[in-house]
Amino acid sequence: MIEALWNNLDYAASVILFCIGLYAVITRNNLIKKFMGLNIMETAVFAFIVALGVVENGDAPIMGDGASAPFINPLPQALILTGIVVAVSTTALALSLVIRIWRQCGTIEADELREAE
Amino acid sequence: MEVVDARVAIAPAISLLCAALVFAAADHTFWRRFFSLSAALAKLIIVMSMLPGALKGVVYTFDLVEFTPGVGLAFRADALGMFFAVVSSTLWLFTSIYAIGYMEREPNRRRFFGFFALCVSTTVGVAFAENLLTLFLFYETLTICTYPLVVHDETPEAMRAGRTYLAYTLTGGAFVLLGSIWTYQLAGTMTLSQPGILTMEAGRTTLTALFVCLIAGFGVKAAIMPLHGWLPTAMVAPTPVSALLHAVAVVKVGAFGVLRTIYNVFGVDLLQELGVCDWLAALAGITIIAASVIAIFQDNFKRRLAFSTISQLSYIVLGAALLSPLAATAAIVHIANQAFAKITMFFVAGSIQRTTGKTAIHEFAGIGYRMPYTMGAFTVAALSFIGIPLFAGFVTKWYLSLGALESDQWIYALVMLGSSLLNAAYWLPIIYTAFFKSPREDALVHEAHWTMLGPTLLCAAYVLLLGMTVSVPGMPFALAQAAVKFVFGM
Amino acid sequence: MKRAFTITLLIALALVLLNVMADLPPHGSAETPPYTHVGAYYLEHGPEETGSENVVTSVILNYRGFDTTGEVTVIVTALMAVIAVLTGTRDTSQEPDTAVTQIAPSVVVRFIVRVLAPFILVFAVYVILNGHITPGGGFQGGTMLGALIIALTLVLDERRSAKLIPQRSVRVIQVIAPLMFVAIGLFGLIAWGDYLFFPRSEELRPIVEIMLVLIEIGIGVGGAVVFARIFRLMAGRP
Amino acid sequence: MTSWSPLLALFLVIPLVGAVLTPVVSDSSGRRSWGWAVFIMSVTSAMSVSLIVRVLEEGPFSYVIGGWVAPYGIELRFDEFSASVAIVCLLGLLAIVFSRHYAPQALTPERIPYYYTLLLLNLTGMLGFIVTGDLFNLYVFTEILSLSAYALVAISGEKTAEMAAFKYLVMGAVSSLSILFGVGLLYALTGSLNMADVTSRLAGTAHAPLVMAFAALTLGFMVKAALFPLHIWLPDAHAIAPSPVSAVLSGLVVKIGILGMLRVYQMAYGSGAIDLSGLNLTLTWLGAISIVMGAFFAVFQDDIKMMLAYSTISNIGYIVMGLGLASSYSLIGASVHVFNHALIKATLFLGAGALIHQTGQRTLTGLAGIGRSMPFTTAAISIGAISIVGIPPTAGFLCKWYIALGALEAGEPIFAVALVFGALLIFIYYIRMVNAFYFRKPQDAGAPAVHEAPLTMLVPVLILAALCLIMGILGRLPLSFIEPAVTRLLTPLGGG
Repeated sequence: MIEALWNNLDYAASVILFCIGLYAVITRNNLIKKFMGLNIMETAVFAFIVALGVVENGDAPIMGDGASAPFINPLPQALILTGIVVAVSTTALALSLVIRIWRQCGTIEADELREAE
Repeated sequence: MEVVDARVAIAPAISLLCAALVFAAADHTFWRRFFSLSAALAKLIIVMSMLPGALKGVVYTFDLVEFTPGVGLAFRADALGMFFAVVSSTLWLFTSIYAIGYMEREPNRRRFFGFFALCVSTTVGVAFAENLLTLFLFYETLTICTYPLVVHDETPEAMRAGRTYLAYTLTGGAFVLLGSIWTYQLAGTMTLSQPGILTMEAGRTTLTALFVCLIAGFGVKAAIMPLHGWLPTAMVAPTPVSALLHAVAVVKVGAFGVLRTIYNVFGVDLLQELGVCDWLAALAGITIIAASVIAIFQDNFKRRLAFSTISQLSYIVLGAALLSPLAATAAIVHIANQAFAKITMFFVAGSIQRTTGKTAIHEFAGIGYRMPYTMGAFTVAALSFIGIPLFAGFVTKWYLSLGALESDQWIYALVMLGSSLLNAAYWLPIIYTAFFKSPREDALVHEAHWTMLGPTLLCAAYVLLLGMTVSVPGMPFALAQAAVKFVFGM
Repeated sequence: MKRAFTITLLIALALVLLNVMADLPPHGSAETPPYTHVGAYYLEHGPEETGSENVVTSVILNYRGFDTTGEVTVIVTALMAVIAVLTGTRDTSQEPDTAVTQIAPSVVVRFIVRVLAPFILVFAVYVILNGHITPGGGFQGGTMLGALIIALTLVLDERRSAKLIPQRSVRVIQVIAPLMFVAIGLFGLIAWGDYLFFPRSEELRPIVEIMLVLIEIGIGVGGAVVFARIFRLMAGRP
Repeated sequence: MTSWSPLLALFLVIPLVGAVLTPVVSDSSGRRSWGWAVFIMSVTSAMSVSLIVRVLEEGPFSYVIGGWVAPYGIELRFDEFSASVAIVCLLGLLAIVFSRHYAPQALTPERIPYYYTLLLLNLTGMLGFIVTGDLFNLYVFTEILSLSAYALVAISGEKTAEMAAFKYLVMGAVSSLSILFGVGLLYALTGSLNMADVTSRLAGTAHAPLVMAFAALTLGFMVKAALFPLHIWLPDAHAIAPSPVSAVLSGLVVKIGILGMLRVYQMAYGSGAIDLSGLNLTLTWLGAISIVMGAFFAVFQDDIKMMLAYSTISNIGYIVMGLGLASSYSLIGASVHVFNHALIKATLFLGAGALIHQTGQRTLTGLAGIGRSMPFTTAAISIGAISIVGIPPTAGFLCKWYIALGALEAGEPIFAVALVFGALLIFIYYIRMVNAFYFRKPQDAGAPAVHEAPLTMLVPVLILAALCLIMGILGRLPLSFIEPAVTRLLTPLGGG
């Protein structure tokens, strides 16, 4: 189990990153820090999916001259291009909500907001 | 002999149509009265037109809508259903006339008469239900339609009574739903056309649990003792509503449901094997005695009527639980006897309240002189409850005692005797105060309005009629015997 | 106490996930299902079927074109959401109090940005146009263009930076990305009977190339305007 | 016309383009954007009708985008379960018609065009989610509908709207992430993203990642469906959103979580590679708790929309319990309840919206005695109330009947009891509502004369109330329609 994990180290790293992000989302009080944690989680999942397509000393999947045989799987990269843009959109909306909350309630600390409610 | 006939579906539909028309008729009173009365007459005619056929054993059926095989809305007028429909449609005619008189100056009568018509359409719907699902449908819609009637006065007290009424009846409805789903799952069908659709292979415990579930569901409306709480509090409603609730619609639907469960869902021989009915009979016996004892101490006239209804209803449940042909005849016939006698008493209560404003019994001193006809009708009904021969009540007591002896449970014959004595204990003092005590104010005769007096006298006459004409072929008694023959497979 | 509870919970989750990761097919080997199944098909038939050497672009625009249509719709949804949340607010405090307007960038920053601007622009356009030959494409070029506009907004004063995004037709340009994608898709439907269809035969290759470049431009320009507008809205300017 | 297969692609593309063009089309007054939104939704509804007719005739069919054969391109698949696009289109159209007078009063004029844009995008996202047969495409459409849903909650600009939207966003984003993680794991195990292809290749893959993939997907969809422990975001979000949005959120967006779970079940049962009995049991228990908990909280709410939001949680409990019991009866009941509950909940929310629009009061005490001045709206709400409890002739009854039957058939009478008595609890708070409308005097007699809601509000509410009754009486139609899909779903398991 350990030697299999050692081989899949990239996946393990993305798991650790995911848990750090989740920790931030749950415990951080400041709204901005909260969805920074969210971004860390998103990056972790994207890293995991991209790592699925990597091949030992593979080359970028561009078929121009000078590219050698084992190419990296293009599909995960295409997926993650979409995933990143989704992450950006969620962050944009979250930021504008935080701006509105700041203008209305004057604070972006989750516990103060809960009392204000 | 099954005959497909639309009249079975038209009977409940008539009052639905009438309810719609009454709601549409808004405030002009003439149209509202016209619609209510014409619908009452039309329904009575339709049901009576089916009576001769039913007496000859013809069963009218009509399938309305089929959700899936075995699950659908369908009507079937067998002997038992026919009996209940005849009783409820005749009484609805009398109650409508009485309600028009009683509700003269009351507010929002439009809502009252609309839901009033809806209630009775659901009662006839229950009477003609072919399967448990249709029965549950009308059982629940009845609860919803009677709620606005109970809270008609919109006083806080009425709202509280409405809330208790809903709490009890809705729990009952939930039990009935659970029971019908379970029956469908065990028996594969829910039809009430067979003398018993369940078999022993489902196992003793499941069957007992199902029996308790269904009886609890219907028992709430049949006001069996532990589940009777809502009935006295619902007395707050205007008198025509209490008459409707306690004589024609709600309580009888509960008792009818108990009869259906025992005769058509389980079947007599399965229940004999299960041995569950002894408990039910014991419970009914206790309810009869306890309710009568409580009634003695009630000073408010309508509350005394309420407790007397609780005890009378348990006659029906007791008759059914004894599982003997004679007791079954008594149970079915008592639906009519109790209905007519109790409704007379409520009409009397309403007339007294409307003309003299008195509700407590101790105020009734010398009322007999001022309202001789009304109190005369009351005396007839009281004697019928006590069980004096030539009155309807005697027929039930007689057959019930015979049934008890037939299934060698003589204790219940004693219960019959005891309840007659108790009935005497709480009816005779009223007659005494009404006729033999001198009236405090002036004694000029001051009868109720004819629209209220008429129905009272008619019902009292009917009580007498039922009592005397037992063996005459055309009377409902023959229907009851036909139903018993079908159920016991004689 | 709450923190300790969450930590134990997360450690448990991590252990479960690590166990799952250990059982996954070995990382980097060429026999894993993703590499032998759909991925291999793309690598093998990609260039000659879709006409673009960059297989990732062929996957994005051709094989899984509908994904990317959904993708550009997500950006546009984000923009619409930001506009809906930030503009037309009821409260009176309308003055944009964000830091952007107060801190004037130092003269060094202003000068360098103005000098670099044209080079960034050229490189961004190059990346957009050559998406199907070299690494890059609509998204990457669009982000660079957006970043350029944001940098210029920071540097230039309000009057001149407003001209960066044409005010009159901004409502059309910001949604050009999904529109262009759908237009090309419908063109494929009308010409060859299938939605988003790119002909595979050799002689029609120039038409395919034009279609790909049009989509790239649409995504690039659309993306840039969306990012710039989101930034300006957050800064409190229309 | 019905067998022209690219219609399935156009079915998604036209509302998408329509949504994106709404701000371009609209002028300052927002009236034109309303007309445009109604036009787009009517066209989409027409297409959905022809698609459903086709699935009725030929059974499930699919369409590959760009002509790439299944696992290599994206395949849109339309089966009986995707017939729920009909309810999405119908309800979307009625919600848009309803907002004609509601939006100008609830929102500032500049936001109206973007309100319609986001509503159309939300509906497009749902249509895409239901129709797509590709896992990653499912994720993309989930994002479109979630993003627009977050913004629609915050659009009213009321004091707590932004905070509720933020909470919804954070939980929604985490759940989308868990869905993406599940999709990634399935891709790692099978190498393909097409659902049918994944199902066929799942057998024999490593057990731990397979269980994790399904767990992640189901967890993600549970949050979207607001099932019991993960429902915290729903009450505030649905209560504070404008009423037509709450109708769409409670009626449709929450159902997306359910349909997602159905897709997961299709893959799990189809491949047979995973034994779901553990998951089923937890889902049934969570469903039962949801029913009781949702109904229990609803009883104590005085704000009418908060009460409706809690009743959504309770009804989702019914559907999930039906799914968890995994017997053919309960699955049929659950999938039909997805359709009927959307109808009923929309009647209630739109009706409540009309009441709030006319009187400005949100609480039951404030709305006392409204039955006299707004008879039609309150009549529609009462019909909705009766059908949500499940009194026989109405739409709600049959589904509860089937789910209870499924519970008994699966040998778990305890759940049938929970279901029946859950319905009882639900009835208590709806009687409180009807009580307040009809049987209480209006609070301040001096209130300005409240007259009936305008036509554009009244007609949708009445249509929906009528549908609640019709679907009850014609109960047979959806049941026999869903039956083949459920038997196909369960056959690998031996008929279920």
